[in-house]
Amino acid sequence: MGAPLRLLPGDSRGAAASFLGLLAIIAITIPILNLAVPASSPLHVSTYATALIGKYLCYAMLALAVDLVWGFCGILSLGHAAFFALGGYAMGMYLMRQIGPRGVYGHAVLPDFMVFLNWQELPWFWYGFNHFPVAVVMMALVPALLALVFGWLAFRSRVTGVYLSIITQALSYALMLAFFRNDMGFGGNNGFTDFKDLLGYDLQRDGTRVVLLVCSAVALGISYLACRAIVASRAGRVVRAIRDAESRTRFLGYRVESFKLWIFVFSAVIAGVAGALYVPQVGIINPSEFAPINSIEVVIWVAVGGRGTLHGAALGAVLVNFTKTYFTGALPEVWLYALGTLFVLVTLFLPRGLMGIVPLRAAALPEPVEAK
Amino acid sequence: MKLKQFCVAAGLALAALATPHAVLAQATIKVGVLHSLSGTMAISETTLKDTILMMIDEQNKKGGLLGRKLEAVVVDPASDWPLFAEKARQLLERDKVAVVFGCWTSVSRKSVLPVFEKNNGLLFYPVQYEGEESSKNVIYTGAAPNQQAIPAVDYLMKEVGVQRWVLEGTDYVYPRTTNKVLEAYLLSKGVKAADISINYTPFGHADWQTRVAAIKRFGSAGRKTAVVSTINGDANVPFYKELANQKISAEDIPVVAFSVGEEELSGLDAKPLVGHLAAWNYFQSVSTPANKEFISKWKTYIKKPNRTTNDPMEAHFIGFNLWAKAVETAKSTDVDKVLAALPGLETPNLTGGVAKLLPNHHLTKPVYIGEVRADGQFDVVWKTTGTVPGDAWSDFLPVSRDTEADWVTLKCGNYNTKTKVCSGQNYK
Amino acid sequence: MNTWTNATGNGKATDWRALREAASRRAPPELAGKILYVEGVTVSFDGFKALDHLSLYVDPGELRCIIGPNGAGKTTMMDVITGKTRPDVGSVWFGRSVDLLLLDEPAIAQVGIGRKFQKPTVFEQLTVVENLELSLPGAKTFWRTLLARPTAAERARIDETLEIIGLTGQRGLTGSVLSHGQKQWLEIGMLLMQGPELLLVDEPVAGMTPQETERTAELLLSLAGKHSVVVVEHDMEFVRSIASRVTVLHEGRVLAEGDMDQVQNDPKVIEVYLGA
Amino acid sequence: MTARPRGGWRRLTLLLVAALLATAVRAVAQAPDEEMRAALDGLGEAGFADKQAFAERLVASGHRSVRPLLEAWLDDRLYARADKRTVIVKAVDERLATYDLVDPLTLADAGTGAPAELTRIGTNNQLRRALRTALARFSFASPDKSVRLAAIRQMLPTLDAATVELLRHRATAETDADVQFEIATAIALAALDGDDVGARRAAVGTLSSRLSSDVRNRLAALLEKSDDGGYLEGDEEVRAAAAAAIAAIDGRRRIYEGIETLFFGVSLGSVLVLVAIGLAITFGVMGVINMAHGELMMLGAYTTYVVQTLLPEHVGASVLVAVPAAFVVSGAVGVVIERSIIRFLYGRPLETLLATFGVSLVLQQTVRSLFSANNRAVETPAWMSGAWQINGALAITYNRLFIVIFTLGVFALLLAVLKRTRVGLEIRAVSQNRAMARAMGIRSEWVDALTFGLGSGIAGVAGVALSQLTNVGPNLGQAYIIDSFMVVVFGGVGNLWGTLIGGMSLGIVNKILEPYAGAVLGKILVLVGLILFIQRRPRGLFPPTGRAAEGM
Repeated sequence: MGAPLRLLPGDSRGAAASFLGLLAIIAITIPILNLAVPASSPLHVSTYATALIGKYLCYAMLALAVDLVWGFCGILSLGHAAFFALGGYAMGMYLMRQIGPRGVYGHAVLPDFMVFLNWQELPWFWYGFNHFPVAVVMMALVPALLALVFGWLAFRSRVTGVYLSIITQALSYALMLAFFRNDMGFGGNNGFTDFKDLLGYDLQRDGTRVVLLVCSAVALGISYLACRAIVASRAGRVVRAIRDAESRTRFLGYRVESFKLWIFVFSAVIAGVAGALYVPQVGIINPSEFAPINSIEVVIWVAVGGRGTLHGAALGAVLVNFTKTYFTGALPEVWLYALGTLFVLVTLFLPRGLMGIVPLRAAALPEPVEAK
Repeated sequence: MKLKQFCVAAGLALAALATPHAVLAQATIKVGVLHSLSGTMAISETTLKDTILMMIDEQNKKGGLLGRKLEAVVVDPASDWPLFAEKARQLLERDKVAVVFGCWTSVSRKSVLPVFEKNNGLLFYPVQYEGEESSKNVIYTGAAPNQQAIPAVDYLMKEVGVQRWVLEGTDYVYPRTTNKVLEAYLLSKGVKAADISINYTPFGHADWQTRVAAIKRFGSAGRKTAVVSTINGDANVPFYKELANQKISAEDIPVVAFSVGEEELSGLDAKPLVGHLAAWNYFQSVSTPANKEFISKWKTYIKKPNRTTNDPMEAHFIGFNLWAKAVETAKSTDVDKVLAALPGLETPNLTGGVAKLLPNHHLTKPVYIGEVRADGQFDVVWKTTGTVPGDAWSDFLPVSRDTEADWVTLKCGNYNTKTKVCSGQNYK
Repeated sequence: MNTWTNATGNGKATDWRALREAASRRAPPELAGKILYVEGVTVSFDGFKALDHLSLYVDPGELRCIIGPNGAGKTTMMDVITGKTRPDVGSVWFGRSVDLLLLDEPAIAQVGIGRKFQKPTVFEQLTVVENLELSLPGAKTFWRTLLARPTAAERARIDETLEIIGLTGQRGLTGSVLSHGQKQWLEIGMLLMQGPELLLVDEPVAGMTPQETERTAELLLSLAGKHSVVVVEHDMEFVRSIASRVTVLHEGRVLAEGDMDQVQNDPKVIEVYLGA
Repeated sequence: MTARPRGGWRRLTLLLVAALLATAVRAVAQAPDEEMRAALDGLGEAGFADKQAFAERLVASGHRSVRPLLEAWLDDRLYARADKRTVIVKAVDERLATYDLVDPLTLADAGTGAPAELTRIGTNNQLRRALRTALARFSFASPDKSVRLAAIRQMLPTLDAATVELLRHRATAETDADVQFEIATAIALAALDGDDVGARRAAVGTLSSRLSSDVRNRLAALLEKSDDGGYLEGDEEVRAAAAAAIAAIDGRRRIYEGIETLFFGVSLGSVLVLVAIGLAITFGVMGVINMAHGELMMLGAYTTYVVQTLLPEHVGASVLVAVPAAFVVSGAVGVVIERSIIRFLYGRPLETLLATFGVSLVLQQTVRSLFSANNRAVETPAWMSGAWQINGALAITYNRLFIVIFTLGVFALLLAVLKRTRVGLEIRAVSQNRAMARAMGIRSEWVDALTFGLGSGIAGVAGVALSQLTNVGPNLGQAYIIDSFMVVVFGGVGNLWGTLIGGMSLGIVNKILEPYAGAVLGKILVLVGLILFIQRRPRGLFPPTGRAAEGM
């Protein structure tokens, strides 16, 4: 009986099943309500709503990634937006190459902004992005490599706590400045827009949007399961041990930095994939995605949802963003008051986030242990 | 289990998104207002939101349009570019607005462009921009580079005798394009490459000491030097403050800006800046009856006697009037019909003359050069004799020299006159 | 139980096997027979010498107590042995073949040195069983722990340890809800799971009730022989009850060494303790 | 070649100087007033070219009211009445119902006029420059040394024989060494145009000790070739001396440029220190990840604006008043935040991030609601504007200089409060060991509120300084929050000296890199450097030491 000894309260089987069930419902009903139900019906889900939900799912994935490193490993990353944006840029580069001669200037190979800046040929780092498989690999590989190099440097030197948070922020900020430069070859401030199609499917078509939504839901589900599997494994317990007592873990013979590194890299990959799915759904990627404030917002989604519970993080992301969407439309003049107050209230009255409402039965009471 | 409550909450949320907005739409004509009310761009865009609300108010007092009242749908895209696209989708798909007035930055316009083209919406874009675009669904009521930058440089070259040029900009598309156009133009006028210095700084650049010192050095070579500034937004105030402190007066090295107007000047102490220049199609100080009336209406509407007016506000004024006229001509708010009625329509400018909508969806505009006064207003020191037609595709750039936009006869936003092919963003 | 092979056989041993071999060639000859050899170690923080040419030798199977006033350098000495602090000069050897100064904390833990902290440190968000599970010797790399499942032998060992530390009834509780004494015990249990050759135990009975203290003494005594144990403690009664040999530290140096009676009658020790 | 005013001006100056010199000897030859008046009364409708022509004629006439007339024009006090008569307005003040008028030629009172009936006779840059240069000649004999100096410097780029004659005349009477130095420069520059080779050599010798770019440009012109291939300067020795002089000037200018860059760095560093120092208290000492820090600075900047609005007549004093006012306003807001939110979150530092981020959104929107989304104009007091011209190559701007001094002052004061006062002692005690401090009778709650208030108040004070440098708008805080966290962390959390040295070194490195790498790359390099530095020293420049550090 090699079952995991115990899970954190929020990650019980029931919670996981409900979460995945909810995802499945979204992935099945939204397409039907959008495509099959006529627009006149009250049950019809507009493409606008479909795109919104798709975006929320990508944010939920990003929140999951942040929760994995912060909630479980205690690494407060204020730079995860960078991985998200890099994944997005990889997808953006593919989509730009897909435009081909349909650009404003009609150049067969070069994207418009390069034609415009008098670039004569494609820079080397754009090679291969016209092939979807290459782009897919890059969506995961680029964030992973950055996380690997950065994490290796930081964890090896035992940079911890706020110092780590601030240098992740510095990383994201430096990348933002770099991508803002027009000379970098990523379109500067305008970034990439006006995408035409993905794998030959018109991005503006409702069907494509629905497929993207389903892909996002599936990716979120897989990420959730993967994160849950990691958290439930012995490695996951080591990771939580690191969060609670880092040097104790070290004295038990675990190479703390290598655990942190792999978790960080894995989390970066999830963030990258989330970014890649996000870009075709919102239709633009530009350097402001790297803005440090974005990373802070992700941390806030996780905190609102409930740090240290995977589905809590995901639901937090959806909830905060839904609130934001609603307020910016309904109360455009005062929505910052509402959102700001919400953050304060959640912190004061729900210290464990919205998931803290769940009674902490598992933590408070002895539980029969299966390992007999 | 609390999760159930979540499912319920999520379900409610979905329902809220899915339910079509109150189907009272027949009673009113909805006008979308897509300007950032928070974030970095709120500083410029909030005024434009108020301008449109004022215009709608006025129109409703006159009985609305086609016998229906106008209703503003205001959203806040919060200076967040993906959010612009999302809000545009909301306005077009959910709120079913007849027209949208909005955007300031080029990137926000680029972000919403596919949404407008897909949903066949209508956007009035009121800000001077870099050109190189003409969409079927966008009416560009701000200046193209040939309606602002080129006349300004002409003025400096001919009237002021400037021989050396610093093109100082924020690193994004508008300055890059404008400077490219200007560089090509200056070189064509016989200015040596060594006498042109181009430099870019990041957004929100706050410490200008080094750059201003460099400009001072560049300008101390003994020949008349001017700075053509395409510095954006927040970076302007520290730039001008540093200019004043390093004692670069307009009499020595004048700075001509394309993004600094009355509203920007109201946010800083203008006294040390007296004499620096701006090129616009409108100045509050231009004294015409129409302008006086507009200014007094604005001050009454906004309830602040010291609020200024500016060029993008006039662009919205023109844009709104053009749209209203087109709706009345077409007797419908249907976008296709309005778009068909729009080209060729004329409406008076606030500063005199008429704005005519060209087939390329740009306007004819007068160009004014103003010098900053101590009170934050501008003295017009030069203006074009007539109006200048907006050019969507610059004639000074090799990539777009042969491109033309014409939505009346060619029905194309970028038609290559050499290859006789219509390609690009509206390619089907 | 030969924990040496246990600790190294499964783990990522190749890294330091070469090191160990290289080290054994350079090992000082007088190491013969010592399990821990600390010679001439000096550690200074901002000019303050926490350890000043400290030397200490521990025999296999010995139970050694270290006492000394606050600031004597006890914890710093532990830090040096477990790789947390690097000395300015001096050498630290484990057995004949391991130069501890070449290894970092996880490696030192894996060669067979376990440490209990002064403040009881268990994983508060993990259950008692999980705490013990993580202390199992064996694969400690990320990828191997990712797939690791407790074997029957390991589960048996967990149960056995639970029995020893008297926490069988609390096996499913999270660390955070244990009492202070229970945490101390759990931490000792974690040390036992590691199966180290050398245990460094920092103030094991602080905050314990007299009964708990007594049981701790019994436990530590039972360990001696199989393991070498170095105990740092303030509680003189406790020290007297377990120690055969006592080392007194003062200002980073060894002030006296011997059995409890010798030490207690040493005038230097009396001066330090009473004079201070 | 040095730029020359257009021919008209040159001739005109000659005439003017002749006239001026003549006044010293005999009675003025009055120009016919009627002709002048006709031209003057046409000004209201004249274009800039006509206005310039009129100014030239006016100056050439040597009319006795030239000076007051030109001064009034430059001051924007020249108006055209409804009857097209040109008049001088004594004082322009929007609050006056009527303006007192003066006749521009006779300088006699010309009654009053309602502002609405008067049209200002505008100027543009070229005209103002011409007027200023014309007026400079009247200033050579000013009793005020700085006016004389400014006048000569104004003339330097546009010297001509007549002016030089005037200066020679002046040189004999001049007593001030600085003014004499500039006169010598002017005379030497003029000598370069002369036919006397010896005088030219001597002039180059004199000029080689100067630093100004005008001199350097004129010397460089000696080495240029004319269109027919020959040197503009015929004498080889003069050319060689000029080349050597240029090299000497360039060498010295480079040194001053280095000093200037260093000063830029120190001044940027001061701004960084100033914005970080409040955070060094709230974050460094108390461990609150205070995302509202930037907004507290913003409140300080808005306080400056409000104080200025309340004291419109006293711009100079208003900034001084604003410092304590901003401290009180931001400090009070800080205390409110601490009492209502932060105190429930001690020991949960990461959650303070969430709550204070919420607070920052609310504060931003509050000022947007109160003051609108637009920037507010904060005036720079006279004593803070302009630059301290140390020599021809180096000038240090006053506002930056004051901010450097201000930063050091705030830092010293804060250090004194923490190290020398009872409150400071209690703050340090609570931050190091709360339980122990409480046991010793310190009311830790009170101290917490005070500490947070102190940090917030200092943020407010920083806002006053920022209002002199940048936008006073709702986004002010956002622009500085990242920088301030970086500085605190780079210096070492909890160490005030670390903040000072960290901020200064980031500023200096940034400014040294900027000329080579550009502003963007320079900043990126600094950030990457910071990341790598933290790898080397994971706890910043001045890491906390001892057992206390373990808990961080």
